[in-house]
Amino acid sequence: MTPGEPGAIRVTVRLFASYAEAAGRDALALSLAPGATAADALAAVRREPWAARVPPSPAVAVNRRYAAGDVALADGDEVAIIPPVAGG
Amino acid sequence: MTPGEPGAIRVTVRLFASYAEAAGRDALALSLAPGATAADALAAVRREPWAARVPPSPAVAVNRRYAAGDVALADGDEVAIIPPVAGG
Amino acid sequence: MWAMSPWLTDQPIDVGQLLADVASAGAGGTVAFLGTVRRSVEDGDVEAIEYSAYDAMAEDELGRIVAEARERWPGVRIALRHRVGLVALGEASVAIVTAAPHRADAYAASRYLIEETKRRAPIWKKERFASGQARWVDGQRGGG
Amino acid sequence: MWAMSPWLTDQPIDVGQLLADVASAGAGGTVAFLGTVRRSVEDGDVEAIEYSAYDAMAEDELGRIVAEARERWPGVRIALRHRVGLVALGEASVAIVTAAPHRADAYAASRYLIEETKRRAPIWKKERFASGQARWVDGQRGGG
Repeated sequence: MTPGEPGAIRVTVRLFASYAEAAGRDALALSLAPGATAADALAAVRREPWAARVPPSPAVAVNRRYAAGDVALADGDEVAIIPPVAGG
Repeated sequence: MTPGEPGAIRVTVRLFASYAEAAGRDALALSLAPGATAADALAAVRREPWAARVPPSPAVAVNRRYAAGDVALADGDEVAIIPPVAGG
Repeated sequence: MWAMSPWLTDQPIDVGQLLADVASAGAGGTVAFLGTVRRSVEDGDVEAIEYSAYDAMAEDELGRIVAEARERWPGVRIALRHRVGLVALGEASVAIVTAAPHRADAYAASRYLIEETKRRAPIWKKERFASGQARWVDGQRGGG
Repeated sequence: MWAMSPWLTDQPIDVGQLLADVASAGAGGTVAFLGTVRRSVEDGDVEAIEYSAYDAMAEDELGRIVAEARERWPGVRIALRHRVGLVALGEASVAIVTAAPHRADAYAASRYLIEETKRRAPIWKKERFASGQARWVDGQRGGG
Protein backbone atom coordinates (compact mmCIF):
# COMPACT_ATOMS: atom_id res chain seq x y z
CA MET A 1 0.00 0.00 0.00
CA THR A 2 1.38 3.41 -0.88
CA PRO A 3 0.69 6.80 0.67
CA GLY A 4 -2.59 8.20 -0.44
CA GLU A 5 -4.18 4.86 -1.31
CA PRO A 6 -7.83 4.73 -0.18
CA GLY A 7 -8.20 3.29 3.31
CA ALA A 8 -4.53 3.60 4.17
CA ILE A 9 -3.65 4.84 7.66
CA ARG A 10 -0.81 7.25 8.03
CA VAL A 11 1.34 7.18 11.11
CA THR A 12 4.48 8.98 12.15
CA VAL A 13 7.29 6.87 13.53
CA ARG A 14 9.60 8.84 15.78
CA LEU A 15 13.23 7.89 16.19
CA PHE A 16 15.49 8.85 19.09
CA ALA A 17 19.06 8.73 20.30
CA SER A 18 21.22 6.17 18.48
CA TYR A 19 18.38 5.23 16.12
CA ALA A 20 17.84 8.81 15.01
CA GLU A 21 21.58 9.24 14.64
CA ALA A 22 21.90 6.09 12.54
CA ALA A 23 18.87 6.97 10.43
CA GLY A 24 20.00 10.54 9.94
CA ARG A 25 16.53 11.77 10.80
CA ASP A 26 14.14 11.73 13.73
CA ALA A 27 10.89 10.64 12.12
CA LEU A 28 9.48 8.50 9.33
CA ALA A 29 6.06 8.80 7.72
CA LEU A 30 4.45 5.43 7.07
CA SER A 31 1.33 4.50 5.19
CA LEU A 32 -0.10 1.21 6.39
CA ALA A 33 -3.04 -0.99 5.52
CA PRO A 34 -6.21 -0.61 7.58
CA GLY A 35 -5.99 -2.72 10.71
CA ALA A 36 -2.23 -2.41 10.85
CA THR A 37 -0.67 -2.90 14.28
CA ALA A 38 2.35 -1.58 16.12
CA ALA A 39 4.18 -4.71 14.99
CA ASP A 40 3.39 -3.86 11.36
CA ALA A 41 4.87 -0.41 11.83
CA LEU A 42 7.95 -1.98 13.36
CA ALA A 43 8.25 -4.39 10.42
CA ALA A 44 8.12 -1.46 8.01
CA VAL A 45 10.85 0.31 9.96
CA ARG A 46 13.01 -2.81 9.78
CA ARG A 47 13.22 -2.39 6.01
CA GLU A 48 15.29 0.74 6.59
CA PRO A 49 18.99 0.15 5.96
CA TRP A 50 20.04 1.45 9.39
CA ALA A 51 17.56 -0.76 11.26
CA ALA A 52 19.93 -3.71 11.71
CA ARG A 53 20.76 -2.14 15.07
CA VAL A 54 17.17 -2.47 16.29
CA PRO A 55 17.00 -5.52 18.59
CA PRO A 56 14.61 -8.46 17.92
CA SER A 57 11.98 -7.18 20.32
CA PRO A 58 12.37 -3.47 20.95
CA ALA A 59 10.08 -1.44 23.17
CA VAL A 60 7.46 0.36 21.11
CA ALA A 61 5.25 3.24 22.13
CA VAL A 62 1.99 4.36 20.57
CA ASN A 63 0.84 7.88 21.38
CA ARG A 64 3.44 8.33 24.11
CA ARG A 65 2.68 5.11 25.97
CA TYR A 66 4.40 1.71 25.85
CA ALA A 67 2.31 -0.63 23.70
CA ALA A 68 2.25 -4.32 22.83
CA GLY A 69 2.85 -5.35 19.22
CA ASP A 70 -0.79 -6.27 18.62
CA VAL A 71 -2.14 -2.81 19.38
CA ALA A 72 -4.11 -1.57 16.36
CA LEU A 73 -3.04 1.75 14.90
CA ALA A 74 -5.31 4.57 13.80
CA ASP A 75 -4.70 7.29 11.28
CA GLY A 76 -2.50 10.02 12.77
CA ASP A 77 -1.02 7.87 15.52
CA GLU A 78 2.48 8.60 16.77
CA VAL A 79 4.58 5.45 16.98
CA ALA A 80 8.05 5.34 18.50
CA ILE A 81 10.72 2.68 18.48
CA ILE A 82 12.30 3.16 21.90
CA PRO A 83 16.05 2.48 22.10
CA PRO A 84 17.22 0.83 25.34
CA VAL A 85 16.64 3.47 28.01
CA ALA A 86 19.43 4.87 30.18
CA GLY A 87 17.87 7.57 32.31
CA GLY A 88 18.23 8.04 36.02
CA MET B 1 29.06 -0.86 102.70
CA THR B 2 29.60 2.85 103.08
CA PRO B 3 31.80 5.26 101.16
CA GLY B 4 35.43 4.99 102.18
CA GLU B 5 35.17 1.43 103.50
CA PRO B 6 38.27 -0.59 102.50
CA GLY B 7 37.80 -2.43 99.21
CA ALA B 8 34.69 -0.47 98.23
CA ILE B 9 34.40 0.63 94.63
CA ARG B 10 33.07 4.06 93.91
CA VAL B 11 31.05 4.68 90.82
CA THR B 12 29.16 7.65 89.47
CA VAL B 13 25.62 7.05 88.27
CA ARG B 14 24.50 9.60 85.71
CA LEU B 15 20.83 10.52 85.32
CA PHE B 16 19.23 12.08 82.26
CA ALA B 17 16.02 13.58 80.96
CA SER B 18 12.94 12.65 83.02
CA TYR B 19 15.05 10.73 85.56
CA ALA B 20 17.31 13.71 86.23
CA GLU B 21 14.27 15.94 86.43
CA ALA B 22 12.53 13.62 88.91
CA ALA B 23 15.67 13.18 90.99
CA GLY B 24 16.46 16.87 91.00
CA ARG B 25 20.07 16.13 90.09
CA ASP B 26 22.01 14.57 87.27
CA ALA B 27 24.37 12.24 89.12
CA LEU B 28 24.66 10.02 92.18
CA ALA B 29 27.85 8.81 93.82
CA LEU B 30 27.64 5.17 94.92
CA SER B 31 29.98 3.07 96.97
CA LEU B 32 29.58 -0.64 96.24
CA ALA B 33 31.09 -3.86 97.45
CA PRO B 34 33.98 -5.32 95.43
CA GLY B 35 32.66 -7.44 92.60
CA ALA B 36 29.51 -5.34 92.31
CA THR B 37 27.77 -5.40 88.95
CA ALA B 38 25.73 -3.01 86.87
CA ALA B 39 22.64 -4.70 88.33
CA ASP B 40 23.87 -3.90 91.84
CA ALA B 41 24.25 -0.25 90.92
CA LEU B 42 20.72 -0.28 89.51
CA ALA B 43 19.42 -1.87 92.71
CA ALA B 44 21.04 0.90 94.75
CA VAL B 45 19.44 3.54 92.51
CA ARG B 46 16.06 1.91 93.02
CA ARG B 47 16.22 2.85 96.70
CA GLU B 48 15.92 6.49 95.68
CA PRO B 49 12.42 7.89 96.26
CA TRP B 50 12.00 9.09 92.65
CA ALA B 51 13.01 5.75 91.16
CA ALA B 52 9.50 4.29 91.01
CA ARG B 53 9.40 5.63 87.47
CA VAL B 54 12.33 3.45 86.40
CA PRO B 55 10.93 0.44 84.50
CA PRO B 56 11.62 -3.15 85.61
CA SER B 57 14.43 -3.64 83.13
CA PRO B 58 15.87 -0.32 82.03
CA ALA B 59 18.78 0.05 79.65
CA VAL B 60 22.01 0.60 81.54
CA ALA B 61 25.31 1.88 80.24
CA VAL B 62 28.75 1.44 81.73
CA ASN B 63 31.45 3.82 80.54
CA ARG B 64 29.29 5.14 77.70
CA ARG B 65 28.33 1.78 76.29
CA TYR B 66 25.18 -0.33 76.79
CA ALA B 67 25.94 -3.10 79.25
CA ALA B 68 24.24 -6.24 80.55
CA GLY B 69 23.35 -6.43 84.24
CA ASP B 70 26.09 -8.91 85.03
CA VAL B 71 28.92 -6.65 83.89
CA ALA B 72 31.37 -6.20 86.81
CA LEU B 73 32.10 -2.63 87.82
CA ALA B 74 35.48 -1.15 88.63
CA ASP B 75 36.39 1.81 90.78
CA GLY B 76 35.75 5.04 88.91
CA ASP B 77 33.28 3.59 86.40
CA GLU B 78 30.55 5.79 84.98
CA VAL B 79 27.17 4.07 85.09
CA ALA B 80 24.02 5.50 83.50
CA ILE B 81 20.39 4.50 83.78
CA ILE B 82 19.12 5.28 80.27
CA PRO B 83 15.51 6.48 80.07
CA PRO B 84 13.58 5.23 77.03
CA VAL B 85 15.28 6.91 74.09
CA ALA B 86 13.46 9.20 71.66
CA GLY B 87 16.07 10.50 69.26
CA GLY B 88 15.88 10.63 65.51
CA MET C 1 9.29 25.46 27.99
CA TRP C 2 11.30 23.65 30.66
CA ALA C 3 10.28 25.98 33.41
CA MET C 4 6.71 24.85 32.79
CA SER C 5 7.58 21.17 32.69
CA PRO C 6 6.80 19.23 35.83
CA TRP C 7 9.49 16.57 35.55
CA LEU C 8 12.18 17.45 33.00
CA THR C 9 14.59 20.34 33.27
CA ASP C 10 17.63 21.56 31.39
CA GLN C 11 18.90 23.44 34.44
CA PRO C 12 20.88 22.17 37.46
CA ILE C 13 18.52 20.66 40.00
CA ASP C 14 17.96 22.72 43.14
CA VAL C 15 17.53 20.07 45.83
CA GLY C 16 16.77 22.68 48.46
CA GLN C 17 13.82 23.83 46.38
CA LEU C 18 12.53 20.26 46.02
CA LEU C 19 12.80 19.78 49.79
CA ALA C 20 10.82 22.98 50.28
CA ASP C 21 8.23 21.79 47.74
CA VAL C 22 7.40 18.68 49.76
CA ALA C 23 7.71 20.20 53.23
CA SER C 24 4.56 20.02 55.34
CA ALA C 25 3.65 20.08 59.00
CA GLY C 26 2.75 16.39 58.80
CA ALA C 27 6.02 15.10 57.36
CA GLY C 28 8.11 13.13 59.83
CA GLY C 29 10.53 11.56 57.37
CA THR C 30 11.89 12.97 54.14
CA VAL C 31 14.10 11.04 51.73
CA ALA C 32 16.02 12.69 48.91
CA PHE C 33 17.63 10.53 46.23
CA LEU C 34 20.20 12.01 43.89
CA GLY C 35 21.55 10.13 40.90
CA THR C 36 24.92 11.51 39.99
CA VAL C 37 26.99 11.25 36.85
CA ARG C 38 29.72 8.93 38.02
CA ARG C 39 33.23 8.63 36.70
CA SER C 40 34.36 5.02 36.43
CA VAL C 41 37.63 3.56 35.25
CA GLU C 42 36.35 2.54 31.84
CA ASP C 43 34.95 5.98 31.20
CA GLY C 44 38.37 7.47 30.56
CA ASP C 45 38.22 11.21 30.14
CA VAL C 46 34.46 11.70 30.14
CA GLU C 47 33.75 15.41 30.44
CA ALA C 48 29.99 15.43 30.55
CA ILE C 49 26.91 13.38 29.85
CA GLU C 50 24.30 14.54 27.42
CA TYR C 51 20.80 13.38 28.27
CA SER C 52 18.11 13.37 25.63
CA ALA C 53 14.51 12.31 25.95
CA TYR C 54 11.35 11.65 24.05
CA ASP C 55 10.16 14.72 25.87
CA ALA C 56 6.40 14.40 25.60
CA MET C 57 6.38 10.70 26.46
CA ALA C 58 8.93 11.11 29.26
CA GLU C 59 6.69 13.74 30.84
CA ASP C 60 3.70 11.42 30.53
CA GLU C 61 5.52 8.34 31.78
CA LEU C 62 7.09 10.14 34.75
CA GLY C 63 3.65 11.53 35.55
CA ARG C 64 2.23 8.00 35.50
CA ILE C 65 5.03 6.73 37.75
CA VAL C 66 4.43 9.53 40.26
CA ALA C 67 0.67 8.87 40.18
CA GLU C 68 1.30 5.17 40.87
CA ALA C 69 3.48 6.04 43.88
CA ARG C 70 0.85 8.44 45.19
CA GLU C 71 -1.74 5.70 44.92
CA ARG C 72 0.41 3.11 46.68
CA TRP C 73 1.54 5.48 49.45
CA PRO C 74 -1.34 7.93 49.83
CA GLY C 75 0.27 10.18 52.44
CA VAL C 76 3.48 10.74 50.52
CA ARG C 77 4.45 14.08 48.98
CA ILE C 78 6.67 13.81 45.90
CA ALA C 79 9.03 16.03 43.94
CA LEU C 80 10.95 14.62 40.96
CA ARG C 81 13.25 16.21 38.38
CA HIS C 82 15.27 14.65 35.58
CA ARG C 83 17.87 16.57 33.64
CA VAL C 84 18.02 16.76 29.86
CA GLY C 85 20.90 18.31 27.95
CA LEU C 86 24.51 18.46 29.12
CA VAL C 87 25.16 17.39 32.71
CA ALA C 88 28.65 17.87 34.15
CA LEU C 89 30.38 15.14 36.15
CA GLY C 90 29.30 15.35 39.77
CA GLU C 91 25.99 17.03 38.99
CA ALA C 92 22.73 15.25 39.70
CA SER C 93 20.99 13.87 36.63
CA VAL C 94 17.90 12.96 38.64
CA ALA C 95 16.52 13.98 42.02
CA ILE C 96 13.56 12.48 43.83
CA VAL C 97 12.28 13.79 47.16
CA THR C 98 9.57 12.05 49.13
CA ALA C 99 8.08 13.15 52.43
CA ALA C 100 5.67 11.15 54.55
CA PRO C 101 4.35 11.02 58.09
CA HIS C 102 6.26 7.74 58.54
CA ARG C 103 9.75 7.27 57.18
CA ALA C 104 9.16 3.72 55.90
CA ASP C 105 6.75 5.13 53.32
CA ALA C 106 9.17 7.86 52.29
CA TYR C 107 11.90 5.27 51.69
CA ALA C 108 9.62 2.83 49.85
CA ALA C 109 8.16 5.48 47.57
CA SER C 110 11.63 6.86 46.85
CA ARG C 111 12.92 3.47 45.81
CA TYR C 112 9.87 2.79 43.65
CA LEU C 113 10.19 6.12 41.89
CA ILE C 114 13.86 5.76 40.97
CA GLU C 115 13.57 2.12 39.90
CA GLU C 116 10.55 2.81 37.69
CA THR C 117 12.13 5.96 36.28
CA LYS C 118 15.24 4.05 35.25
CA ARG C 119 13.18 1.22 33.83
CA ARG C 120 10.55 3.19 31.96
CA ALA C 121 11.43 6.82 31.25
CA PRO C 122 12.35 7.21 27.55
CA ILE C 123 15.63 8.95 28.26
CA TRP C 124 19.05 8.27 26.79
CA LYS C 125 22.56 9.38 27.53
CA LYS C 126 25.69 9.98 25.56
CA GLU C 127 29.13 10.28 27.08
CA ARG C 128 31.16 13.19 25.78
CA PHE C 129 34.93 12.81 26.00
CA ALA C 130 37.60 15.49 26.28
CA SER C 131 38.87 14.27 22.90
CA GLY C 132 35.67 15.44 21.27
CA GLN C 133 34.39 11.90 20.75
CA ALA C 134 31.05 10.74 22.05
CA ARG C 135 29.39 7.40 22.78
CA TRP C 136 25.83 6.32 23.52
CA VAL C 137 25.62 4.54 26.85
CA ASP C 138 24.07 1.07 26.78
CA GLY C 139 20.68 0.90 28.41
CA GLN C 140 17.95 -1.58 29.17
CA ARG C 141 14.81 -2.35 27.23
CA GLY C 142 12.21 0.23 28.17
CA GLY C 143 9.14 -1.29 29.69
CA GLY C 144 5.65 -0.14 30.51
CA MET D 1 32.39 22.35 71.58
CA TRP D 2 29.68 21.43 69.10
CA ALA D 3 31.62 22.59 66.09
CA MET D 4 34.20 19.95 66.96
CA SER D 5 31.65 17.21 67.49
CA PRO D 6 31.27 14.76 64.65
CA TRP D 7 27.64 13.81 65.18
CA LEU D 8 25.80 16.20 67.50
CA THR D 9 25.11 19.83 66.79
CA ASP D 10 23.12 22.61 68.43
CA GLN D 11 22.82 24.49 65.13
CA PRO D 12 20.39 23.97 62.21
CA ILE D 13 21.62 21.20 59.96
CA ASP D 14 23.01 22.32 56.60
CA VAL D 15 22.00 19.47 54.29
CA GLY D 16 23.86 21.03 51.37
CA GLN D 17 27.05 20.83 53.40
CA LEU D 18 26.44 17.17 54.24
CA LEU D 19 25.84 16.41 50.55
CA ALA D 20 29.13 18.15 49.74
CA ASP D 21 30.88 16.18 52.49
CA VAL D 22 30.02 12.84 50.91
CA ALA D 23 30.39 13.86 47.26
CA SER D 24 32.98 11.92 45.30
CA ALA D 25 33.69 11.06 41.69
CA GLY D 26 32.69 7.46 42.38
CA ALA D 27 29.25 8.12 43.85
CA GLY D 28 26.38 7.12 41.60
CA GLY D 29 23.58 7.27 44.15
CA THR D 30 23.17 9.55 47.13
CA VAL D 31 20.38 9.27 49.69
CA ALA D 32 19.60 11.97 52.23
CA PHE D 33 17.23 11.24 55.10
CA LEU D 34 15.78 14.05 57.15
CA GLY D 35 13.80 13.46 60.31
CA THR D 36 11.56 16.41 60.93
CA VAL D 37 9.75 17.57 64.01
CA ARG D 38 6.19 16.75 63.06
CA ARG D 39 3.03 18.37 64.26
CA SER D 40 0.28 15.85 64.96
CA VAL D 41 -3.23 16.34 66.24
CA GLU D 42 -2.47 15.25 69.79
CA ASP D 43 0.47 17.63 70.01
CA GLY D 44 -1.77 20.63 70.37
CA ASP D 45 0.16 23.86 70.33
CA VAL D 46 3.68 22.45 70.38
CA GLU D 47 6.11 25.26 69.63
CA ALA D 48 9.39 23.42 69.63
CA ILE D 49 11.09 20.25 70.67
CA GLU D 50 14.03 20.27 73.01
CA TYR D 51 16.47 17.46 72.43
CA SER D 52 18.91 16.48 75.12
CA ALA D 53 21.52 13.76 75.05
CA TYR D 54 24.01 11.87 77.12
CA ASP D 55 26.48 13.73 74.98
CA ALA D 56 29.61 11.65 75.40
CA MET D 57 27.80 8.34 75.01
CA ALA D 58 25.68 9.60 72.10
CA GLU D 59 28.85 10.58 70.28
CA ASP D 60 30.36 7.17 70.97
CA GLU D 61 27.22 5.24 70.07
CA LEU D 62 26.63 7.18 66.84
CA GLY D 63 30.28 6.60 65.98
CA ARG D 64 29.80 2.88 66.53
CA ILE D 65 26.66 2.85 64.37
CA VAL D 66 28.47 4.66 61.54
CA ALA D 67 31.42 2.29 61.83
CA GLU D 68 29.06 -0.68 61.57
CA ALA D 69 27.48 0.75 58.42
CA ARG D 70 30.90 1.37 56.89
CA GLU D 71 31.85 -2.22 57.60
CA ARG D 72 28.64 -3.63 56.11
CA TRP D 73 28.71 -1.38 53.03
CA PRO D 74 32.40 -0.71 52.45
CA GLY D 75 32.01 1.70 49.52
CA VAL D 76 29.54 3.98 51.26
CA ARG D 77 30.39 7.53 52.35
CA ILE D 78 28.41 8.77 55.36
CA ALA D 79 27.51 12.08 56.95
CA LEU D 80 25.24 12.17 60.02
CA ARG D 81 24.10 14.97 62.30
CA HIS D 82 21.66 14.96 65.21
CA ARG D 83 20.39 18.14 66.81
CA VAL D 84 20.50 18.85 70.51
CA GLY D 85 18.79 21.81 72.13
CA LEU D 86 15.69 23.55 70.84
CA VAL D 87 14.47 22.52 67.39
CA ALA D 88 11.61 24.46 65.81
CA LEU D 89 8.71 22.69 64.11
CA GLY D 90 9.63 21.91 60.53
CA GLU D 91 13.36 21.83 61.19
CA ALA D 92 15.31 18.61 60.80
CA SER D 93 16.26 16.95 64.08
CA VAL D 94 18.45 14.41 62.31
CA ALA D 95 20.03 14.20 58.87
CA ILE D 96 21.82 11.23 57.36
CA VAL D 97 23.46 11.34 53.95
CA THR D 98 24.92 8.25 52.28
CA ALA D 99 26.65 8.06 48.93
CA ALA D 100 27.71 4.90 47.16
CA PRO D 101 28.67 3.70 43.70
CA HIS D 102 25.40 1.73 43.60
CA ARG D 103 22.18 3.20 44.89
CA ALA D 104 20.99 0.01 46.63
CA ASP D 105 23.87 0.37 49.08
CA ALA D 106 23.12 4.04 49.68
CA TYR D 107 19.49 3.20 50.51
CA ALA D 108 20.36 0.21 52.71
CA ALA D 109 23.00 2.09 54.69
CA SER D 110 20.66 5.06 55.12
CA ARG D 111 17.92 2.89 56.54
CA TYR D 112 20.32 1.07 58.86
CA LEU D 113 21.72 4.34 60.18
CA ILE D 114 18.37 5.92 61.02
CA GLU D 115 16.89 2.76 62.54
CA GLU D 116 19.92 2.17 64.75
CA THR D 117 20.14 5.84 65.68
CA LYS D 118 16.53 5.82 66.86
CA ARG D 119 16.99 2.55 68.68
CA ARG D 120 20.32 3.20 70.38
CA ALA D 121 21.34 6.85 70.59
CA PRO D 122 20.84 8.10 74.18
CA ILE D 123 18.82 11.13 73.15
CA TRP D 124 15.55 12.39 74.60
CA LYS D 125 13.02 14.94 73.61
CA LYS D 126 10.67 17.24 75.39
CA GLU D 127 7.76 18.99 73.75
CA ARG D 128 7.44 22.67 74.61
CA PHE D 129 3.96 24.16 74.34
CA ALA D 130 2.94 27.73 73.65
CA SER D 131 1.36 27.72 77.11
CA GLY D 132 4.79 27.35 78.68
CA GLN D 133 4.17 23.75 79.68
CA ALA D 134 6.47 20.96 78.64
CA ARG D 135 6.25 17.17 78.37
CA TRP D 136 8.81 14.40 77.89
CA VAL D 137 8.01 12.34 74.80
CA ASP D 138 7.69 8.60 75.36
CA GLY D 139 10.49 6.59 73.87
CA GLN D 140 11.64 3.03 73.49
CA ARG D 141 14.09 1.05 75.62
CA GLY D 142 17.58 1.92 74.43
CA GLY D 143 19.47 -1.08 73.23
CA GLY D 144 23.04 -1.88 72.35
